[in-house]
Amino acid sequence: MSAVAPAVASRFELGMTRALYEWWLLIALAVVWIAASALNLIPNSVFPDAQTLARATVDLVTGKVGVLGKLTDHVWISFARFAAGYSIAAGIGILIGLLMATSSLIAALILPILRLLYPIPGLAWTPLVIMWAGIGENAVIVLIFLSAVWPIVYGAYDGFRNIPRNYMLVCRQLGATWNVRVRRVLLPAALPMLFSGLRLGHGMGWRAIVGAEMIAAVTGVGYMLNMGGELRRPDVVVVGMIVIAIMSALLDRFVFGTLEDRLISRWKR
Amino acid sequence: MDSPASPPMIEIENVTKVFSTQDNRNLKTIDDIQLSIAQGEFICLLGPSGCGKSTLLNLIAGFETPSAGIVACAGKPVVAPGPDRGVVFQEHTLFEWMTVSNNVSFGLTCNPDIRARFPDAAGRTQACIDLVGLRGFENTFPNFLSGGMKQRAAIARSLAPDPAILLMDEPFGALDAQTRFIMQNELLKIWQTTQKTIVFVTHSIEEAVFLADRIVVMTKRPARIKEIVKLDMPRPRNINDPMLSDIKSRLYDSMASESVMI
Amino acid sequence: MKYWIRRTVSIWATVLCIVLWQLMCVVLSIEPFILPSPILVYHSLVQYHEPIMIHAMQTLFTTLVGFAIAVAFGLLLGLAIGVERAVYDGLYPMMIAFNSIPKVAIVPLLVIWFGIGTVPAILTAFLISFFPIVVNVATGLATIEPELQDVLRSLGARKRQIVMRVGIPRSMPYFFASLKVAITLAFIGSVVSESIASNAGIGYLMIAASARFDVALVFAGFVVISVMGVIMYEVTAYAERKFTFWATRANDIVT
Amino acid sequence: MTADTPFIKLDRVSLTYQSRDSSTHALDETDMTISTGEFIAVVGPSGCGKSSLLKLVSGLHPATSGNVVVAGQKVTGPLKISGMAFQNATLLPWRTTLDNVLLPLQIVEPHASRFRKHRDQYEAMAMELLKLVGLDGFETKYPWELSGGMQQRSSLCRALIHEPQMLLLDEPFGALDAFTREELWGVLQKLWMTRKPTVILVTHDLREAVYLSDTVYVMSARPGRIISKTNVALPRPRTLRDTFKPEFIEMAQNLRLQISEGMGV
Repeated sequence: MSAVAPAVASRFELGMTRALYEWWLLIALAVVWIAASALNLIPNSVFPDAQTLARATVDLVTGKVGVLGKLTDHVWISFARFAAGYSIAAGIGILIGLLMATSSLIAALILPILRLLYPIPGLAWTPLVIMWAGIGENAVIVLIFLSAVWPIVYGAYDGFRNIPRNYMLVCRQLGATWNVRVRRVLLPAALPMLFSGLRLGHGMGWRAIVGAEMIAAVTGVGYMLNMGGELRRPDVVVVGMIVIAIMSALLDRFVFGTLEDRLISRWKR
Repeated sequence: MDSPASPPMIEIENVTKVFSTQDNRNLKTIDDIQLSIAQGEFICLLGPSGCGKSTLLNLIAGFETPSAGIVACAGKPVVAPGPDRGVVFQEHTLFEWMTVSNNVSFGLTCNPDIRARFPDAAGRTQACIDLVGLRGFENTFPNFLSGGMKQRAAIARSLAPDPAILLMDEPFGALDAQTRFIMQNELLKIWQTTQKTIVFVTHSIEEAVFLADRIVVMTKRPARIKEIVKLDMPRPRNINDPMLSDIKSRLYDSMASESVMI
Repeated sequence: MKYWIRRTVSIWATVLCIVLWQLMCVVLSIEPFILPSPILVYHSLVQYHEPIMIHAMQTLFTTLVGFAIAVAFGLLLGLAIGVERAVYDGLYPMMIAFNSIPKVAIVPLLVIWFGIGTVPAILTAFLISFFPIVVNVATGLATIEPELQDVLRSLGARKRQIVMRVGIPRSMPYFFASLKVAITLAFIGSVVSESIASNAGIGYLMIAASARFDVALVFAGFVVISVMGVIMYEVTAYAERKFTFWATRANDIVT
Repeated sequence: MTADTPFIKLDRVSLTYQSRDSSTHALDETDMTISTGEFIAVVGPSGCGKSSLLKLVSGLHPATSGNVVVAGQKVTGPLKISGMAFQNATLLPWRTTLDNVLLPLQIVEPHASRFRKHRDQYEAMAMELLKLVGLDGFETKYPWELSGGMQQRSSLCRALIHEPQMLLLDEPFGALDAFTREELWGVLQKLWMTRKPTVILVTHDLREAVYLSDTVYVMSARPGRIISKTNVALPRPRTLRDTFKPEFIEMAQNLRLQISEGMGV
């Protein structure tokens, strides 16, 4: 790159070079896949080629594959279920974490149970939840809750527990009111860990939703994906996988990423 | 001990502090300390690490209560922490999520009584920031400041509610030698401008000799007063002063007998 | 005495929970198809111990095979990524993308390729558990203190020597810490895969039992899962303590 | 005290670090001449390029312009005749103290190829060094079983085990408390007086610099430049009591003033 080139062009070039450098494997794989599709080297019963995948996407979006319904409907349903289960998990998780951090007695009572339940995969609850809540909305929401709540509890507990003692001493010395202590000191001080718990819980909940819909629902992206498998349609399965990956990445990047930039990255190094 | 001319600002009378440990043993950290500190005096508490200097400071601040004896400030016994006694710690002092100016104004806005006392909180905040030499960094977050600047901000915050007493717990202990020297000079300037009474905990002989009116040397745990060294030299002090080197030599021997070498 | 109580507090808490559960079932006379009492669950365990054993062995087998592949693959990939910058650059975006796909979503594809049964379960266990191993091994290699590298380079050490003498031993605590996570994930992977697409294994057993509304057997499956999970975790935790006892800085290890 | 032939010579050396979107001018046109067996200290404000100097002399980083000559040869890559120690002891936690000290011998030639056969001999060498720094009896302990001061002692042994001609120290005692630090000055002085390597010590602590070195160089704030050179003519071995003598204090005070001027305060 020449030093006299205008800054804009050189930055663009630099960006392109870097992207190429960092994404070479992905780009290479995509090229191989497209080339193999063009030469009809991949049997569609094993992995969809480019044309099939594109057609499947269009068909699913427009709802042409009758039994499978419309992709957009599934996306919305999955999203709504996730929002419901996750909000409950966030509310209850933060509350429990806060209670544990404020009282060592509560912590001593809850921690052993938490240690016991945390390692149990959210989806292992599926058979039980199906029996209690039946197949459908409630079961999926409960399963998302059960998957997402544990890291949130731990995040809140760690966040509120690890507030440096000096912060509280400063508050006492300056005579800060209870309201000021909670709003301006305790919450912001706990926020980084609390937030990382929420973010981890988001990932866990999102992973659970697919499995939960596969087993315990008749709508949603997970259900569509499972049906794709049963209908022996690799193209449908792959579309489902891509949609899920995009949804989760979008939520993580845009919702949590933005919140983190706004609330934490400004001051935390 | 010679009695100060004006009535004492801080009076520590036969104070003992005993902590009970987890296995129900009693640990005496401070043993029968008697000390009175005059208004406007600069006192350094000097002693080996973990000897109970900080406990004594916490007793004055009101974070701890004595097991026996009385601590009084401005004639009133200390029962709780209060804005009349500003505290500066070694670390974790600034609220990371607040800018410098929000940190400094925190003490002026955190309860209604204080808010009534300082109607012009913004002006007072700016004055304190200027005093510690942080003008231009009002909107910077603490994590983007150097160690020395962080401590400047912490000093400004504790000065904001205009306390009569400043309690400092090894405030420059985490800074490098150069910065520490600059900060010591800065602190003396602030002390001379504001006329506060300062109690400063340190384990550095050099620091104590450079700063203090009186150095209170403490024994290892349980802390007692080993000796009190009075320094009359004017400031800024010249480290070349042969008087100072004699005192340093003496303090070194005094301290060495109290610490366990590795 | 006190120390002894503290060490065993989680056992006591578990016992307490079971007793409370039993009392609750008896006092409130809860219907067994809603919540069976611990005694009923125990009876179910005894009654069905033979099929439970067979299914548990199946799950153990798929988990361990998947885990073994993940360890071998994860270790190699982690070393490659940690040592070679170009491999890191090329693989990292793809790993991030891969990690954001819930692994369960791959099960239907695996079923299309390999049919229902053992292979998808093993592959799910593998796919779900290799990621933390890779990340940890690479982290251990990539975070060698720059000063230490200076010391070694000033002695004329070649890259291979730095990796062998420092990099690999240094990444071992990270590796063993990741095994604890990976074994749990592998176990999750095989159970979940069994629940969706298998005719054997504890996951399948529980789904089958719930279809027959045999609540006690579902709970029995739950108990078996917990016990197996705890045992596998403890074995890897033991290996960690044994092989990397010198790593006291446990808290800077990525999990 | 020192021989006449210059062992290290810096001739108008500049160093600029180039990163993706910025460049840092760390050293500017620096000249230095260090004799064989001399103990020099470099002091200056934080981030003034003191550590860069060590990287140049050790050959870990090439100069942007100018020449670095060590032992009569132009430096183009790592020299293998230097030992290094840093503020962070960087001992390997899976090796005992003895094995940590032996590490350089497993890497540097000609020792590396002979190491297995002559292990006993090398261990005896290491034990001798450990004894010199007062660590005999701790050779089978792991680094995490040692205090900070002891770790730093082992780090010094590791830096010296292959009998380097040159010892490069980057604030080696910066993380220790005052008492331990002052005790280790004595240890380092003893090591230097027995082994006589050429030492470059980078430090913040002016008393440390005066206590230990023959010559103290003061560097200016970034870009670093040598702004003064002070000979310390105090007799050896020096003791802590010497640090309270007027000539010692005066020297430290002068250095402090020079640094303040270099910072533009």
